[in-house]
Amino acid sequence: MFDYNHALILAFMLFTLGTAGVLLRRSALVVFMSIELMLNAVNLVLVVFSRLRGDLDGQVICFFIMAVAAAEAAVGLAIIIAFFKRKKHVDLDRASLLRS
Amino acid sequence: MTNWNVSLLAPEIVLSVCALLIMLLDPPLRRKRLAGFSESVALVGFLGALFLGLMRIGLPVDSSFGGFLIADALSTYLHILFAVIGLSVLIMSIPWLRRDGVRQTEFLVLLIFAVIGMMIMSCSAEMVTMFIGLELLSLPLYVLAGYLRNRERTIEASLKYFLLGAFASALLLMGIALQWGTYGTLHLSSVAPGSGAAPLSLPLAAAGFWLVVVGLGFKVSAVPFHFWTADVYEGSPTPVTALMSTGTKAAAMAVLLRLMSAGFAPAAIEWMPVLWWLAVLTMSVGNLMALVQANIKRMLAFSGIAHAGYLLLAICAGGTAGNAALLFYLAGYTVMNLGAFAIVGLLEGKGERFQSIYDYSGLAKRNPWLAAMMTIFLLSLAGIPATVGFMGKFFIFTETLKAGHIGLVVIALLNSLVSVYYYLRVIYLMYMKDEWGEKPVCRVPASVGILLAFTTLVTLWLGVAPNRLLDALMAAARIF
Amino acid sequence: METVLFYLFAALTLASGLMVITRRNPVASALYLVLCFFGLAGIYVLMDAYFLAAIQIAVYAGAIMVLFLFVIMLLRLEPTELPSFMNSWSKRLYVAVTLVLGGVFLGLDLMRTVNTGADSALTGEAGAIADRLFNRYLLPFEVTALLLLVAIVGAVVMARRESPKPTASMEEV
Amino acid sequence: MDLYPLILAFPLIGLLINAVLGRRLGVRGSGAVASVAVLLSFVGAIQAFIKVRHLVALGDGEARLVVRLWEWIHVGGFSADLSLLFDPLSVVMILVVTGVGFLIHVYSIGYMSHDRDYARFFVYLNLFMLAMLLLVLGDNYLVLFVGWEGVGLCSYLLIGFWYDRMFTTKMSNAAAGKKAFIVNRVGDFGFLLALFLIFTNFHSLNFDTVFAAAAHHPAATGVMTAIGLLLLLGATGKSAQLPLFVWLPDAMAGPTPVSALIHAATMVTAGVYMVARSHILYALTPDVLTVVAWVGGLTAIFAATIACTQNDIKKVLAYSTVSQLGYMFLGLGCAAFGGGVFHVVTHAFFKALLFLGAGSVIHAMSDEQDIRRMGGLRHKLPLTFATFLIATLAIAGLPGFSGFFSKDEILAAAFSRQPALWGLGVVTAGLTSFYMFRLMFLTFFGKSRVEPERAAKLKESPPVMTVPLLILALLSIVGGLIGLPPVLGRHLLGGFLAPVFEGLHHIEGFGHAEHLSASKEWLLMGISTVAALGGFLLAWTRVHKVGDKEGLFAKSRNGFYRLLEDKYRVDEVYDLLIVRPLSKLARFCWRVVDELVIDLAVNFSGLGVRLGGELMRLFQNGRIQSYAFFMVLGLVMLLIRVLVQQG
Repeated sequence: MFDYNHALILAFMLFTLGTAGVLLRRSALVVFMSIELMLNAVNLVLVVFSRLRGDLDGQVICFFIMAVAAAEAAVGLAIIIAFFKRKKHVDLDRASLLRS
Repeated sequence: MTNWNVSLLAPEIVLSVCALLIMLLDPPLRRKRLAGFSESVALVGFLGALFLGLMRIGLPVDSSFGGFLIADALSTYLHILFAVIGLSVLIMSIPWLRRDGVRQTEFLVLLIFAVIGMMIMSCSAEMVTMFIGLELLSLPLYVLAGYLRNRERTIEASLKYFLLGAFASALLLMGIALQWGTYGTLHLSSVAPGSGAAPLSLPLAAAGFWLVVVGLGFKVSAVPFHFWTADVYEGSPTPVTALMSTGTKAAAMAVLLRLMSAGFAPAAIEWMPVLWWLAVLTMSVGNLMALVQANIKRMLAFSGIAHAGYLLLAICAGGTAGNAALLFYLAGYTVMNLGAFAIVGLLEGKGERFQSIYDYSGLAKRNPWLAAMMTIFLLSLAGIPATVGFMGKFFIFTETLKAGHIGLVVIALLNSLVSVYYYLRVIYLMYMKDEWGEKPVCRVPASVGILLAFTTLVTLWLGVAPNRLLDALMAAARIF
Repeated sequence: METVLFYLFAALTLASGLMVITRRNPVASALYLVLCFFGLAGIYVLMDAYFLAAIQIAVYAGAIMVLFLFVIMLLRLEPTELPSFMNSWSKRLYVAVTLVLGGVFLGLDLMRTVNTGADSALTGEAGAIADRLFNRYLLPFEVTALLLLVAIVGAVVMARRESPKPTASMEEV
Repeated sequence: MDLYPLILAFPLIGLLINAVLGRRLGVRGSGAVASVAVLLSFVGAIQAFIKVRHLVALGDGEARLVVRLWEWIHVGGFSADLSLLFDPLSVVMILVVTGVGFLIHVYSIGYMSHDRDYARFFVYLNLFMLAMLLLVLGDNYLVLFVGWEGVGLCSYLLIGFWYDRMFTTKMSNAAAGKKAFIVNRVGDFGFLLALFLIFTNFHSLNFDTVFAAAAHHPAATGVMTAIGLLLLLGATGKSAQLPLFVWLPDAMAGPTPVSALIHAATMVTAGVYMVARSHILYALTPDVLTVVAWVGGLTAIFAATIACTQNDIKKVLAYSTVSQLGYMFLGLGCAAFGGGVFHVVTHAFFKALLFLGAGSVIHAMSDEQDIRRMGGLRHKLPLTFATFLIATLAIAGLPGFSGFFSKDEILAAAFSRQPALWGLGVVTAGLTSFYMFRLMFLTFFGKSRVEPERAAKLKESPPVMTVPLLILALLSIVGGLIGLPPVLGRHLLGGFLAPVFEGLHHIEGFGHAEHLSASKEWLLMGISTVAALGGFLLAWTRVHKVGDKEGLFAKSRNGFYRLLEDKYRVDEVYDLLIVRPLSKLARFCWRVVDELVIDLAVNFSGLGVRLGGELMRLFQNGRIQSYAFFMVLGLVMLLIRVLVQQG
């Protein structure tokens, strides 16, 4: 049996990778993918704890997170498409029209 | 046996039914030129929700769905508040939809769902439901922010809001996961250090807590999680901005209040210093930034951030009276912001051309009534006596002082001192400057006129006679 | 055996996660993300969360990522330049803060290691999860239904074709 | 019928009528509505006075009427009602406010007759009366604060009334209004903080409760001192004392009746009223009271020196107001609370008269305010001249006039408390006499320096303006009789106010003020008379005698010293010792301190704040990733805190 702690560490590393992607990538799409990565890290945490606690609730919450991720993906990709249609790019560095 | 009392969700159900009705019936009816159908349905929905919320006043605390749903005075109060917000935003948006020739079916549907999301957030007793409510509130707002997707600024606001919102959601979710993992439950009252079983890992539990705070801090736009606010407020259509600045903030603040005052009250010593700094930063940054804004919506955005800081002050104060003060100020903040944004929406003109504060020069000559009402809202935001803004601040500051945070009160007072300057600048422009270029005289639709009259009256009324609401809120704060 | 598999999947997951954020071509990123999801699904299986592993593949890898790929193809996105953190101090700062974040997470995790001795041998089967979903979690489940409805409406609003008249209605969907 | 419970209603109705119908009523109708509203309030005030006087005569200590209008805040243990408290102190104040206010309203009908915006003007004036009455009549600090903010708002609106004009070349009228508001906010900050401290320590804001609690269970000395100082900060803001006086001279940008009503007779005395009202708190902290006295004394002499060098008729009067307010604070600080209030009353009479007279001059001169371009006006404006002269005699403190008695009472109190303060007061008295007669001579005497086209239009103001002048002149003469010094007769005002300040007897060191011996009393009166006459003579010799010569002002700009050097050997010494340093000081104060203080206190703090905003704007760069970065940064800091705490 493997050490669940390592699974937790894996989750945190994935989460950090996702954060790095959000901070560093210029493409809105890749940033969004990085957010998906973060959500998966969350799911992994939940599954590990679900197993540890012997409580299915964690997996149920995972289910909800997936549903939310799907909903976010639908809306988010639509927004990205609309953005692209208007601006012909999805480069976040060039999306700073609104500023002080 | 689990209690499945669905009646506690009556306002949400009514609103959902209305949204479905609009979606199903609007297209065929529109072809038959039955204009105004969806507006009326939405209106009926919000009025119904308001009525149902009002009906619940005074009923004992009840819970349903196995304790996932709680119907206490706090949730009742917020249901009423959200119904009022939805109604006001609806009234504001109809002239805007007509003016800019925007499709309204989906707009109304999304507006209704966003309000349902707020309501769900306010009555959820545990974090999964709360989170789904938050998403139900956020997703429509992402779309509404970019509703005029052909405008560069609007679509940019939408994208920004979406990406940052999704990022904040991910942080919040990690917090929820850690909370659940360490405590094994997500009920707001039991997810708490010191209540019930010890967490599996204290550091992870604490990390989870702070992740949740960050996620909610994003929604209430607490510094340093606030940066999206001004950009998104500026880019979004004004009625949507009004919804974001009042509804989102109130809903997230309510959850924060539940979290801090119920489950986490015993750990106050842990989070108090952080909240202290959060409040100070939020007030100060909000006010300082508002000083240098030339766009009225940005200015109101930063003023909203500063007000979030005052609200955080009330959370620091804690206790029954502190919570009552927070809820009172929430009502006041909502009313004066709705009024101010309604006026901004009226004056910006087709295509939202006139949003600079210099466009308000000479407004007193063009539209004396609008200028007078705007003055009242701004004075209230600045906290001048005889307005709800003053009363709210007064209660919050006294409660904070009573709780022993003298430094916090001094900083808050200095902040409200600074804030007078930028509110005053707009009044000064309205009354003491001549017009800056030709502006059309703005015609006020009757519905918006009623809304403005209502918000003005409430702003003044709660400033002069705050007793009844406060008494009710004291009772409410005692129960939840 | 399980342990070996776990580290295999973990390595796969991490490596493909790293690839996601370092590939120039968004298509490549998306495909690596799918791979990453597979790795995670494998780990779920190792923890007997079968149902979750199944929907991880079906929903995440299957539906969501296909949506991503679809969009990438639709927009015909050209490969973007790599994150240019080597020449911009702000990006370097971002890298630093992320590293600190990762470090802090590790520190928090290792500081007081979760006691993982008592394995519950919990099996996540569809029936059991459904029971939870429709009993205890009924309220969030119902709200999620609304959420998905909103997502459809929202996606339609944002992505629909330009209509000739602004008052055109929804049924072109 | 008792009108006094309705005293607030009249100005409210007046302003509503004018807000809705003002334009249609015409200037006379609109002015009449506003004036009648205030007149009715005045009648109410008289009724209240009669009743309270009756109660005082009964002498059972409870000389007060309370009218509860509205249950304002009742929550938890806290309550604040909108109750009107008619006690001797507030009755005296409302008599002055409504009485002088009524005369100024009437006067305004004439003064504003050529202005398009008369309706707005009268709305503001009535709003001001409402707020001022609220301020004075509130029975707790919160209502007082509401009125306090209200009068500040009106002041701001009225200073900026002619927003399209420039006040000075550098400053528009509207900017002057804004400055007044912002400087006042600094004071309000202190006031509010004091309110919070009072509330947390005494669990109430009601005057009676707070004072009773403070007298019997005072809080820690530090807290009491803080409360006293913070209240004083509030008072210095509203009453234009050091260091917050800078706004008042600029407030002269408003129409002259406003200057008379708000920036001379009533609003600026709110600080005096507030300190007098809080006398118990101050009596408990004698050190703070000493601070009050010194703030007042220094402001008095400081502003008087500046007034000596001003050439704008309203600015002279403005600095004079600051100086006289300093007197009032001096009186309060010397525990002569009654004396301070007495000076409020007499000052309201003669300063309102001076401003209205100045307004009459400005009106006749077609908006010319520079006294260097006046002169010889006594023939053209005989009524204005006569009344202005009376007011000048009163403010200069010549025996028999009202200012003499009130000033004398303050000086006597200062003498018995701290002779140095008395010295400040006497020098100020001399300076006051000097600058007022200087003003007098330059405006009304000598040859006319009026520009020809203005001279052609020069004529006495209409009766609607001169009748108020005459009434105020009468009051300026006899007003002092209500407070005769012990050696001359009965102090009517002191007797009337006695029940208010009764609480002082229970506090150590504040028993019956020991009266000065009759001889000392006479001596002090003599000295202040000599000071007043000295000031007059100085003005006579230096301004009147040589004032007509060409080039006087060019020279005076280099200091009075050179002008006088070859004229009077005696003055040479006087000059070297007093005038020159004073003139330098005045120049210094006016140039450096005034402008520097403005720049520092208003602009600099504004600049600092703006800089902070600009700095933060750098972060608001519109980049999603920079925003996300700050979120992560905040999160990382929170998590590190956890790490440190748990580790």
